[in-house]
This record gives sequence, structure tokens and C-alpha cells, in this order.
Amino acid sequence: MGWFESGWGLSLVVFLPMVGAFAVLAIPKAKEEAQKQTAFLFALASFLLSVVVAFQFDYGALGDGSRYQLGTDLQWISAISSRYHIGIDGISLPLLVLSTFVTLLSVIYTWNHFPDPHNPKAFLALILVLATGMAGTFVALDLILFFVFFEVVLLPMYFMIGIWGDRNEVTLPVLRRTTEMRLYAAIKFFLFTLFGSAFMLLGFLALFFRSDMGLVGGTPGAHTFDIELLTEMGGMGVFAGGAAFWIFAALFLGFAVKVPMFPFHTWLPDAHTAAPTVGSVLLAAILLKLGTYAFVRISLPILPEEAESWAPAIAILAVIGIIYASLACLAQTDMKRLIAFSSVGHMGFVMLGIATLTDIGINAAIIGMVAHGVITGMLFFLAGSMSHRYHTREMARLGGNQKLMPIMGGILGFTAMASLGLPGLAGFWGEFMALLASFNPLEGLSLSLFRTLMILGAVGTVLTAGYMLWMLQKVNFGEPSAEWEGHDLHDVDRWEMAAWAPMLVAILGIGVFPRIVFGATNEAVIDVVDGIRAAIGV
Amino acid sequence: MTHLLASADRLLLAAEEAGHGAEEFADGGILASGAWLIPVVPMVVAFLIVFFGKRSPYKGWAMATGTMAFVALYGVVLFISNLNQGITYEGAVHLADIGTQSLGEHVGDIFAIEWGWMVDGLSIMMYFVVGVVGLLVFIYAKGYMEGDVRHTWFFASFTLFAGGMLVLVSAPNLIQLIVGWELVGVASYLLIGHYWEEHENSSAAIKAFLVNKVADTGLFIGAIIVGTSVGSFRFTDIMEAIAAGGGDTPLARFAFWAGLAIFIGAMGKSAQFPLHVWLPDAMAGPTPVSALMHAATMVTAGVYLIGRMFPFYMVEGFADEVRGIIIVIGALTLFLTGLLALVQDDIKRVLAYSTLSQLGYMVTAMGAGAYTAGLFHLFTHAFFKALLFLGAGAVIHAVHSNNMSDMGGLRKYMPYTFWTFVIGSWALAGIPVLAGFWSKDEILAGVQFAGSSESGFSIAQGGAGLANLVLVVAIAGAFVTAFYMTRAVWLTFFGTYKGHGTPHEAPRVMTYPLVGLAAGSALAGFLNVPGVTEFFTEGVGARFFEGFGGLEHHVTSIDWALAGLGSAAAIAGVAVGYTIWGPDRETQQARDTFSIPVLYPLLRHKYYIDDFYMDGVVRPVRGPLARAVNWFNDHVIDLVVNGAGWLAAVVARAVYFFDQRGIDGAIHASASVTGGGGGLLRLLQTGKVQQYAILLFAGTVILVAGFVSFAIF
Amino acid sequence: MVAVTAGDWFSTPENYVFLAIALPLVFAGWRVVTSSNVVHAVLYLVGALGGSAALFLLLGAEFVAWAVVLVYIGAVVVLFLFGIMITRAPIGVEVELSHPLRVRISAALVSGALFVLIAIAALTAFGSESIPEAEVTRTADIGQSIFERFVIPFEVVSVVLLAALVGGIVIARRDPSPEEIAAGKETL
Amino acid sequence: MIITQFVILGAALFALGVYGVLSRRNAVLVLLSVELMLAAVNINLVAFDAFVADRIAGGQIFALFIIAVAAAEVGIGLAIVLLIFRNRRSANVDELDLLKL
Repeated sequence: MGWFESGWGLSLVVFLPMVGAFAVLAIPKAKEEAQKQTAFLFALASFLLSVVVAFQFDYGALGDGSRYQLGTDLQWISAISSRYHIGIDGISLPLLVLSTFVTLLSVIYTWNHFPDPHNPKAFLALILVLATGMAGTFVALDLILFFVFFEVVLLPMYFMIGIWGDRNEVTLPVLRRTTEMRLYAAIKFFLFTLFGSAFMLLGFLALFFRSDMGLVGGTPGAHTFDIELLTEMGGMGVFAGGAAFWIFAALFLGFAVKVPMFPFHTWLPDAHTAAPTVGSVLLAAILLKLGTYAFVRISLPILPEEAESWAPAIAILAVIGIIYASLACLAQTDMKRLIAFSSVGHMGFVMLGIATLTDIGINAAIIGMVAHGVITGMLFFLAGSMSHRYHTREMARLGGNQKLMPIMGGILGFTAMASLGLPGLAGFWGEFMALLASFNPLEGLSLSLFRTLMILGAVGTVLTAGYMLWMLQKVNFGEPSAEWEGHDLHDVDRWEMAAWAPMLVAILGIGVFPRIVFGATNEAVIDVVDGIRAAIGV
Repeated sequence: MTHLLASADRLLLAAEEAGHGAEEFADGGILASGAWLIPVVPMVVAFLIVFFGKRSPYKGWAMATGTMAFVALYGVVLFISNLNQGITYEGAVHLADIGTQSLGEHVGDIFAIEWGWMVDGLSIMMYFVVGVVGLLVFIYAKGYMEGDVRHTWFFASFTLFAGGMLVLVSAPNLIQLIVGWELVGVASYLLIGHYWEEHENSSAAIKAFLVNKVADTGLFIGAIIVGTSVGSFRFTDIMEAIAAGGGDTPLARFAFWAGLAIFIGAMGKSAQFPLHVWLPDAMAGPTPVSALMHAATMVTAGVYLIGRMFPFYMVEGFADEVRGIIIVIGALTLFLTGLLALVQDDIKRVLAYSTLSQLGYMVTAMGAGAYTAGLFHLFTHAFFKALLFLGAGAVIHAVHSNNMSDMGGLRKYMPYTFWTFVIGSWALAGIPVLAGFWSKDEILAGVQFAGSSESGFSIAQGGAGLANLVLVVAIAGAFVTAFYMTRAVWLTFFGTYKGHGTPHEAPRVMTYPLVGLAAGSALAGFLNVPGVTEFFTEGVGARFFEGFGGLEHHVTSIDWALAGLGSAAAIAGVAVGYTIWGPDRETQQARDTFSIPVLYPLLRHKYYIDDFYMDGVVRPVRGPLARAVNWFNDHVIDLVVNGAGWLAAVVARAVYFFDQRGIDGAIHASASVTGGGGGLLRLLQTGKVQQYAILLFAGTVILVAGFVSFAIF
Repeated sequence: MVAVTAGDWFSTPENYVFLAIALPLVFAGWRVVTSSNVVHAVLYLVGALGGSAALFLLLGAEFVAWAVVLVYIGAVVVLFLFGIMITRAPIGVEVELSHPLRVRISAALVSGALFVLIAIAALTAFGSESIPEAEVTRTADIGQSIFERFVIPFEVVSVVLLAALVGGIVIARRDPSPEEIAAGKETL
Repeated sequence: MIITQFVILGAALFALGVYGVLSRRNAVLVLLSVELMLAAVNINLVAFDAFVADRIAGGQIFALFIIAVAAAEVGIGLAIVLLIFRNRRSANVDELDLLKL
């Protein structure tokens, strides 16, 4: 087993961006080109390595014991018996590649799109730190490690929104307090996520103290943060019982805020609307996935019984989210805010798939995550570029964009179609299979409930189509309004093309040939679901 | 990535044959196994046109038409060889595994999604129609779209339109069918909204897309139910499950709802009442689009789908309860929409409503179990409806107006168009020996059989009375059809020209397709003269139902009485039309819509269905409901969030004031921060080094105290 | 908690010697941080350091003691006096040298707490364990272990000193004004 | 002699140093207080050196190191004070609030 397979490869993928961040910081402020190139190189290296990882990954090898590959397990903080345990399986692999992919494209896009206050040095460094956090979350197999990466993501995004964000004044309804959008959004994002993380950490600790290494051949009475071992114990029903309910509740809060699920979603539209373009892209493409991924990786396998008893609630919230977000979208006048709300709806489908606890559903969830990553990321790129040119996001004023910028309009149409789940493009599989799974969820879950939810979800797809098409009509179609006379509205430029073309290709590729994702996920997902079935005994 | 490589060679190797009940038929050899080109080539070319069309000869037209020529050629060859020796072939390519089956007898097996191509009577017939009609329309389009804005883009999406339909009809499984289904939908969206500068055009496009999407949810749900309970989306597997018979299989249990849901999907695409509202508005697109959409590509999809799932609706114990609903919907559509055609001034809308009514015939036939008749009508209808639209297009091209009140007397100016149009209208009306006569007659016969005592419909469903009622409606519909077509012909080609300028005959590139289609409309009927020539029945119908003995009924001899009744109705329609519009040619303007007190306003407002959808559904959802949700979001949920933040700030300020009294500088430092209105950013921003230091040491002391106390106690 | 009896603390004469040194030492330290005259503060620091040197002698660490005397009292203090002169720190009574009372009290609280804490910890940990009779450490031994056991830290420290030297110069030198450069008389 | 005596003495000096650092305004005096703290540390080091009767006299040697480093620190510190004084005409710490955004 070479150095690459023994954990170095993954560690490089994760930490190269962090190194890159320091490298960028080391470059004098004046040398912007150098900073950009450095950031680009590190992001590129990380992406290429993740592709190599994808090549090295053995897609057939599920039989031999551990599901996780290319990882390592080293002493880290022995005081709390937390270890540097990393590794990937079919579930995390697509997300890992996605995160490095989107990071690279974001760096390319920023090349000539630095929001005020300019300062590329800090901005690029933040992107790279963010990259480390995101990639790390997907490879971490130790709860503390996971938590650290999960939180590392928080600060860069906070500063991105707070410093480079939208400077317009907003007045909070009811409270009548006026503040700068970016500050409000940043603080809201930070507090919300921190609130969730606190509960999440509580849940982790509870798991830690209830774990017992004796059951997995360790010293009896010793505790562990190791996800793999905890999963094993969860299978034995170690955590079953009254406390498990609260543990799951704590974890649920932590993850649901990040997803975000229905009642905890209000940070998302503000954060997205206020964030700089790249911020929204990374937020939509990767950060939201951390929550759903955590459900699949931690909540479900470790607490299967609770997962089953919570599934109906989660599914209901998910579908409420779908309908609710679609309706909210219909009321939006701000393009970026509309896209943000649409994310809530799409993640609703993902959560619905997860809540069915079937392999089809979880497969749907994962391809849904990847698809949402590329599609909504793309939509935010477009929204950013358009507001960059028009200096407004009011759809009412943007009419006739198709005439002013044909290519941009075409791409917008293509992506919107993908987002409303057009078959043959990436968005379709997640939606359709989530519904497919909810027709026949895991044994023991209420069929009538889930079938009702399936129909409601199907209605949701209609609403989705509705707001997307009306958005297109407002933005793209019609005659351009007179106020754009004589504005220099250059169409898609070189850097934008460089950043977008790969995403468009990915959207089409995943849609036409979904095995790009399923080929990796299927076995792993079936393994997870078998674990759940075994634990519940169905 | 290894999996990608692995899957790549699997992709190459996975093409497998899965004939169903097809032992004694030829598998078509290379001809059938290569048929995957039929859907793939147009899809690829559509993309190529987007990127390279502008620089290609005739700015994309050549590429598009070449593609259609290829499809047409392939379709013709397949069609002929199928008529000689039935072909049943199914190729499949494994796309991905998406989990395990959870119902059916193979619980736990891998659940796969596939892409494939079906080569059997039904799909071959569709290849033929789409190919041939499509080719003629594409040729015609060269003349019609000359110098259009977005000329290239038009042909790209036009090719996508045809390609999507080919994906649909070549689908051997429900998922691929859905893919093609939606591709057709989006292509129609692009084409209907081709002139998106005007708001109403894009609105019409959105209307079409949304109405279809509503119906598609039905198809989704139906497909999900069927696929899950069979454990596979393959039609062959589904048919096996049906052939295995009803009883307590999952499929049988959900059959009714699945059948209903799938039929709702079909209602959307085939624009059945009450989901027909999108089709007339779809006239916003260029005329060739209407021609293709109405003749071959889009609206036939629903009928095709029912045909694909035919045994599911016929075999007892499955969705056969749905048959009654199908027949009723079909009958309603064919009659009500036929009446609507009477009051239209826009010639294209007349044709649109006539399409609706003809689709009603097809659906009725399907419901009645007359599989062959329904599809045969689809087949013939494709020719004369395309012909009529292209003729109307030529007229519009000449007079620059859609309204028949601006036309009249064009007979003299454009003879080709006139004669072909007349042939088309007669074929549509069902004047004997023209195509429409035969197919419509078979439908009537089929409905009559459904009412007769030996049909499963009347035995199991007790639907005899219903079927006979529908038969009457269908004959009345034949009358109405002839009536409004006569009106259209008269207002357009007879009397005096009421438009401006001097109209001129269309260029050759537009008239030749008309002639070709006219020939088709005249002769296509002879493919299936009951008892005489049964190519169509053999090729498309009977072979499909090996394993379902005597499932579908097709007339084996002409029922002269019924045929006479049908043609009598048609001729009567022509006659009445003539008596109304024929005599006084100058005052027809006053007469071109006759106003019967109650009926007329009802028809003018399209039975108020559109208004109901708009004011009853769409506006409330887009307006009040959406705004309410948004308000809830900002004022209720966010109130909690912001309220919490605000509360924190208040508390912080209180602490601040308290600490001002306090003498402790350390606390002062931190409190003066907390007091900053809850602003996190200002934490520790006094800038005074020593205050930091004080905090630092205080912290240290506390920590150490902790450790020490641990050590001691 | 180990029993602490006065007996152990005031038995041997060394204890009294210790007290004789320690009490003035603490007093000197007290004045260093409180005196309102800069120069006095420095001189008190000299006293404090001298006291510590004496304690080192008492503990038999001669070399360290002389090192303190030479380096600190000899060099560092002088350096301080220089600093005071240069920054024109007001010589003579000056009340503005310290923060206002509020800050001073908080500082006192913190440092007092620190002291109490360490004292308690020490008492708990060692009680009245006595130091073994110290034989004087020979300078040779120290040199021995410096250049064998601690040679690397030693080298590091030397580098640190060098860096400090250079850094001090770089920081403190006044950048020559343009006209000075023009006149070609920029100097350190 | 008793080790605790020395430790407590060291603690007292250290606490005084801390107090000085926190309460003095004049930078030079702050540095003085730091010296005081270092002296306290030295006392502890040497005392423990004797307490454990260290063969290699680690405690004393580290005391020496501290003395050396302290010298360096004073040098740099005073240099900084000098610079600040030059720029701000004052050596008062609480006027150095540049850290505030």
C-alpha cells in the first residue's frame, strides 16, 4: 500500500488549500496576480488530487470489513481519545470531489470579480481555508475531527459575508431596526449555525460518554469518538433508549440548521442575498451539504432506532419545506433571494429521500446534493454576474436580458431548466427518486403518510417549475427596458466561461449518465441501509 | 473513476436483446440493433446546431433537415420490413444501479435504470410518422422561417423537439419515456415562446409547460407506482407481470390508481378535456411548430403512452376500471372542443381545436379497446393535420394575418394551397375513401364493439350503455368536424379577398411538402381497409399482443351500416356548412360566426375553463398565497430569530449599565463591549493592551484555580 | 494537605537568613511597581535583583548569582536608565505614571488572586519539605552541562541575542529624512 | 530551608510584577515590572534546582538562559518604546490603542 493510499492522498486534498491560504497571505499585498495564481495552483492541485483519489478508490471493495478507503487512523488528542481518523466511502467521495471542484471554479471566477472592498489577498485566503474545512468534513471519521472541520467552515464564510457582503440598508420587520445587510446577515448566519453546533457538540459528547470500547474489542469502559466504531455500537443498540431520543434531537438541531430545514431556514435567504457571489456559490454548493451529509454519515447509522422514529417528522418538515419554499419563491422580486429560497426546496427533496431510510432514497439524496451543488452554484454565479453588470437584482428591471446578453441568457435558461428537474439534466434524478423512494419507505414507516408526502412533493415540482419559468420570463424575455440604453453590458467574459463551462458539462453529464454518482454511492448506501435494517430488525 | 471505465465498457457491452413474446418474429438484425441511432442522432445534432449551426449551410437548416431525412429513411425502411415480417427487438444499456427493489417478488434485487431502444410495431409506426411528416415540415420550414430572427436557434430547438419525441417513442422503460416526455415539453416551451419579445407568447409557452407539468406529476406517480410494484421500469417486465394475471400482486393492488395517474399524464400531453387549455394558445409559435406538434410529435404522445400500456388498461384485474373514465374523457373532448372550433376567427385556432377533437377520437378508441383503430387514426391524422397546418401557414404567409376575416377568395391566388387544403379538410371530415374516413370508421366500429355484449368492457364494467352513448357522440362529432372545416375552407378560400395587398402562392419549397402530404392524406387509409388490406393491423397491432389472447379488438370487415352513418354525418356537415356560408358570398362577414344566445358566449369564453384556471388557481397561488407565505417568513419566523437577538442586546445593555456602576475595570472592559448593542464584531475592541492583559491574567487565574482545586479536593 | 508547622519554618539559621533577604526583596519589588519616580523605580529594581542574587548564593548557585549581578545590574539597568533619559520620562515625582485607581484596583485583585493561588498550590504540593543541604555548584559543572546537554538551546539563545541586536538597531534607528539622504549623511 | 518559602517568595514577586504590568502607564515601567516577573521565575528555577539536587544543574542553566533572553527582550522593548516615543511623543501605554479597528 503506497503512501498515497495510506491517508496521505486525502490529507493532501484536505490541507493543501490551507497551505495555499498561508502562501497567499505571505505574498505582498501589491502582487495581486501572484496571489491569484498561487490560490489557483493550490485549488487546482487539491482538485486534481481528489480526482486521483477517485481513480484510486476501489468501487467494488465493500466486502472486506471497512467501508472506508484511502484513509488513516492516527493518535491525535489522546487526552480525549480523539484520533486523526480519515477515510472515504462511496457516499463521501462524490461530495469530496464536488467540494474541490467548486472551490477551483470559484477561484477562477473571482479572478476579475472581486467585490468591494477589493483586497484579493484576504478573500482568496478565506476561500482556501473554507475549502479545507469543507473537504475535511467529508473525510473526517472522528466526531471531534468532524466538528473541528465543520466549524472551520464557519468563520471564513462569516467574514466573507460580513466584509465583502451587500452594503444596502435593511430594516427588520416588526423590530424596526435598521442595519447594514451584510452585518445583519453575517451575524444571523453565525448565531444560527453556532446555535446548532452547540447542540451538535452536546450530542457528540453524549455519544462519547455512552460509548463503550469493550463491545468492539477495546478496553471495556473506555469511550471513543470514532464514527466507525460508534456505528458498530449503534448497530448493537448501545445507544437505544430514552437518552437516544435527546441525542438524536440534539444532532438533528445541529444538522437541520445547516441543511437548512423548514423552521430553521431563515438565515439562508439573508446570507445568500448578502453574500458576495463566490460566497453564495460555496454556501449553496457545499456548505448546505454538510448538514445532509452528516445525517447520512452520523445520525442514521449510529442511532438507527431513533432515525426510524424520527423519520416521519423529518419527512413532514422536508415536504413542508418544499411547498413553503416554492410559494415563497413565487413572492420574491429579488433574483438572488429567489434562488436562495429554491435551495430550501431542493434540500427538502434531499431530506425527504433521506427520511425514507431506503437505499433508493439515500441514493437520491446524494445525487440530489451533487446536482444541487452544481446547479444552484451555477445559478448563483449567474445571478452574481448579472447584478455585477446591471447593479440590480430586481427581476422587474431585468427584462429582456436574453436580448442584451444572449449567451448569459441561454446559460440561465439551461440552468433554470436543470433546476426545475428536467430529465436528462442533473436535477431530475434527485427529485424523481426521492418521490420513488417515498412511495415505499422502510418497513415500519407509515405508508399512507409517505405516499401522501410523495403526492405533495410531486405538487412541489409543479410549483418549482412555476417560479423558475416566471423568473425566466421576467429576467430573460420581453423587450429590455429603456434604462439600459447605452450601458456597456458585455456578455459572458473569458473568466466566467472558464468557471462555468465545467459546471454546465457536469450538469449535463450527471443528467445523462448518472452512474458518475450512483456508481460510487450505490454499494455504500445499500451497506448503510442494511445496517439500519439489521439494527431495527426488519 | 475505475467505475467510470468499468461502466464505459459495460456501456458498450450492456446492449442486450430482450424480445417479449417475439420468438417467431425476426429481430430485425442490424437494422433493429442499430435503431438507437434514430433518437440519438437528432439529440446530438440539436446540440451541434446550437454551437456550429450559424456557420453551417443554410444556417442550421441543412443539418436539421438532413437529420430528419435520415430518420425518415430509417423509419420507412423499418416500417416496410415490419409490414413484411414483424420486428420485435429491444436494446438496453445499463445506466446505473439505484438501490434495491422493495416490492414485487424480487425484493432485495438490484434496482437498475436503463436507456434503451424499442423496435416493435408501435414504435416503428411512430418512427415512420415522426420521420416522414417531420421531414416534410422541416423542408417547408425553410421557406417559412426565411430570414427569421434566431433562425439557427429555431432549427436547433425544432430538431430537439423531434429528437425528444423519438426518445419518447423509442423508450423501452418508463423512465426513458419520462425523459423524452419532458424533453418534448421543454422543446415545445422553447418553440411556442420563439417570439418571446411579446409577453403573451412567453406566457403561452409557460402555460403549455405548466399544464403539462401538472399532468406529468400524474405520469411520475403512475410510473413510480408501476415501477416500484413490478420492481422494474421495463415495459417487457411490466407486461410479463400483467400477463401473469391479477390477484394479489402489488401491481394489481395499485393498478387502478396507477392507471388513473398515467392516464392523467396522457391527458396533459394529448390535451384532453379539461387539460386541453394549453394547446390553442400554443399557436403563438411559428406555424411549422404547430404542424409538427399537432401532427406527429407532441400531442400524439399521450395516445402512444396509452397504447404502450394498453394491456394494463385492458386486462381484467388491473386498471380496467379506468377504461370508463378514458372513454368519457375522450368523448367529452371530441365533442366540446369540436364545438369550440366553430367560433374561432384565427384559422390556426380552428385547426387546433379540430386537433383536440381528433385526439378525443383516438383516446376514445383506446378506451374502447380499439387499439388498432386509435393508432391508425393517429397515423392518418398526422398526414392531414400536418397538411392543413402547412396550408394555413402558406395562407398566413401570404396575407400576413391569422384571421379568416382578413382572408377569403384566396382560391384564385394560391391554387396549390387551395386544393391540398381541401383534400386535407375532407380527409379530416371523413369524406369516403380519404384517409380520415377509414380510421374514423374503424373507431366508430370499435366503440360499437365495446358496447356489444361480447366485449370485456360491457361484461366487466357494464359499460354497454355508456359505449352506445359515446358512439352517438362520436357520430355527432363527425358532423361537427365536417361543419367547421367547411366553414374554414369557405371563409378562407371563397368569397372576396378582405385583406390588404395581393396575396401570392407560396414558394415551391413550401408547396411541394403540401402536395406530398396531400397524397398521404388521400392514400394512407388504404393501408388498413378492414378485411381487405390489414398491413397496419398486422404490423402495429396484433403482434404486440402475443401472450394476451384476443386482448385488443380490430374490425375484420367493413360494417357498411356504420360506415354509411359516419360518412352521412360528414357529408351532412359539409352540406350544412355550404348552405350557411355558401350562398351569399359578400355578407359572410356578418355570418362568419353565428350567435346562438346561450351557446355562443359559452363558446367564446371556452366554457370559462381558462378563466377558472387563471382566476381560481394561478393568480391566487402566485398572489395572495405566495405573499402570505413570504410575510409569514419575514414577520413570524424571523420575528423569533431577530427577537432573540434583540433581547440579547437589551440584556447586554442592562449588564453594561450595571457594570458602569461596578468598579471593576476588567469587567468594565468586557461590559463596554457587550454593551455595544450586541455587536459581536466589537468584542475586545477597546484597543487598550493592558485591558486585554487584565482579562488574560484573570482568565489564567480562573483556569489555574480550577486545576488547583481539582488537585486539592 | 501537608501539615505546616512554624517549627519547620523557623528552626534553622538559614531560615532567618532567608527572611532577612526575602523581606527587603519583596519591599523592593513593591516599590518598583508603585514608586512614583522612575529613577527610584529602577534603583529599587536593582535592589530586588541584588536580593535575588543573594538568594542564589544562599542556594549555592554562585555562577547564576554573579551572572545576575553582572548582566542585570551591570547591563540591563544601565540600559533602562538610558531608555529613561532618551524618552525624557519625567525624572522626579510624577503621579501620572500609573493608571487611575479603578484600573489599579482591578489589577491588584487579579495579581493578588494569582499570588494566593500559587501560594496555596505550593503549600499543598510541598508543605514543609526542606531543600537538601546544598553544596556549591562548581562553574565547571555548569559549563560542562551547557556545552554537552544544553548546547543546542545555548546556540539558539545566541542566535536570539544576535537577532535582538540587529532588531534593536533596525527598530530604533531614525530613518534619515530625504534631504539628509541627499546630503549623503544618513547614519545609523 | 524549605522549598515552599522560595516558591511563595517567587509567587509574591511575580504577582507584584503582574500588578506592575497591569497598572503602570509608562512603557518603561511596564518593562521594569516584566523584569521583576522574570526575576521571580529565576528564583523558582534555582530553588527547584537545589530542591531536586539536579546533577546537570538544569534549573540554573535555564535561569542563565532567561537572563540572556531577558537582556535581549529589554533591548528590543526599549527600542520599541523609543520608536513609539518618537512617533507619538509619549511613552504611555494607554495611548497606544492602535489595535482598535
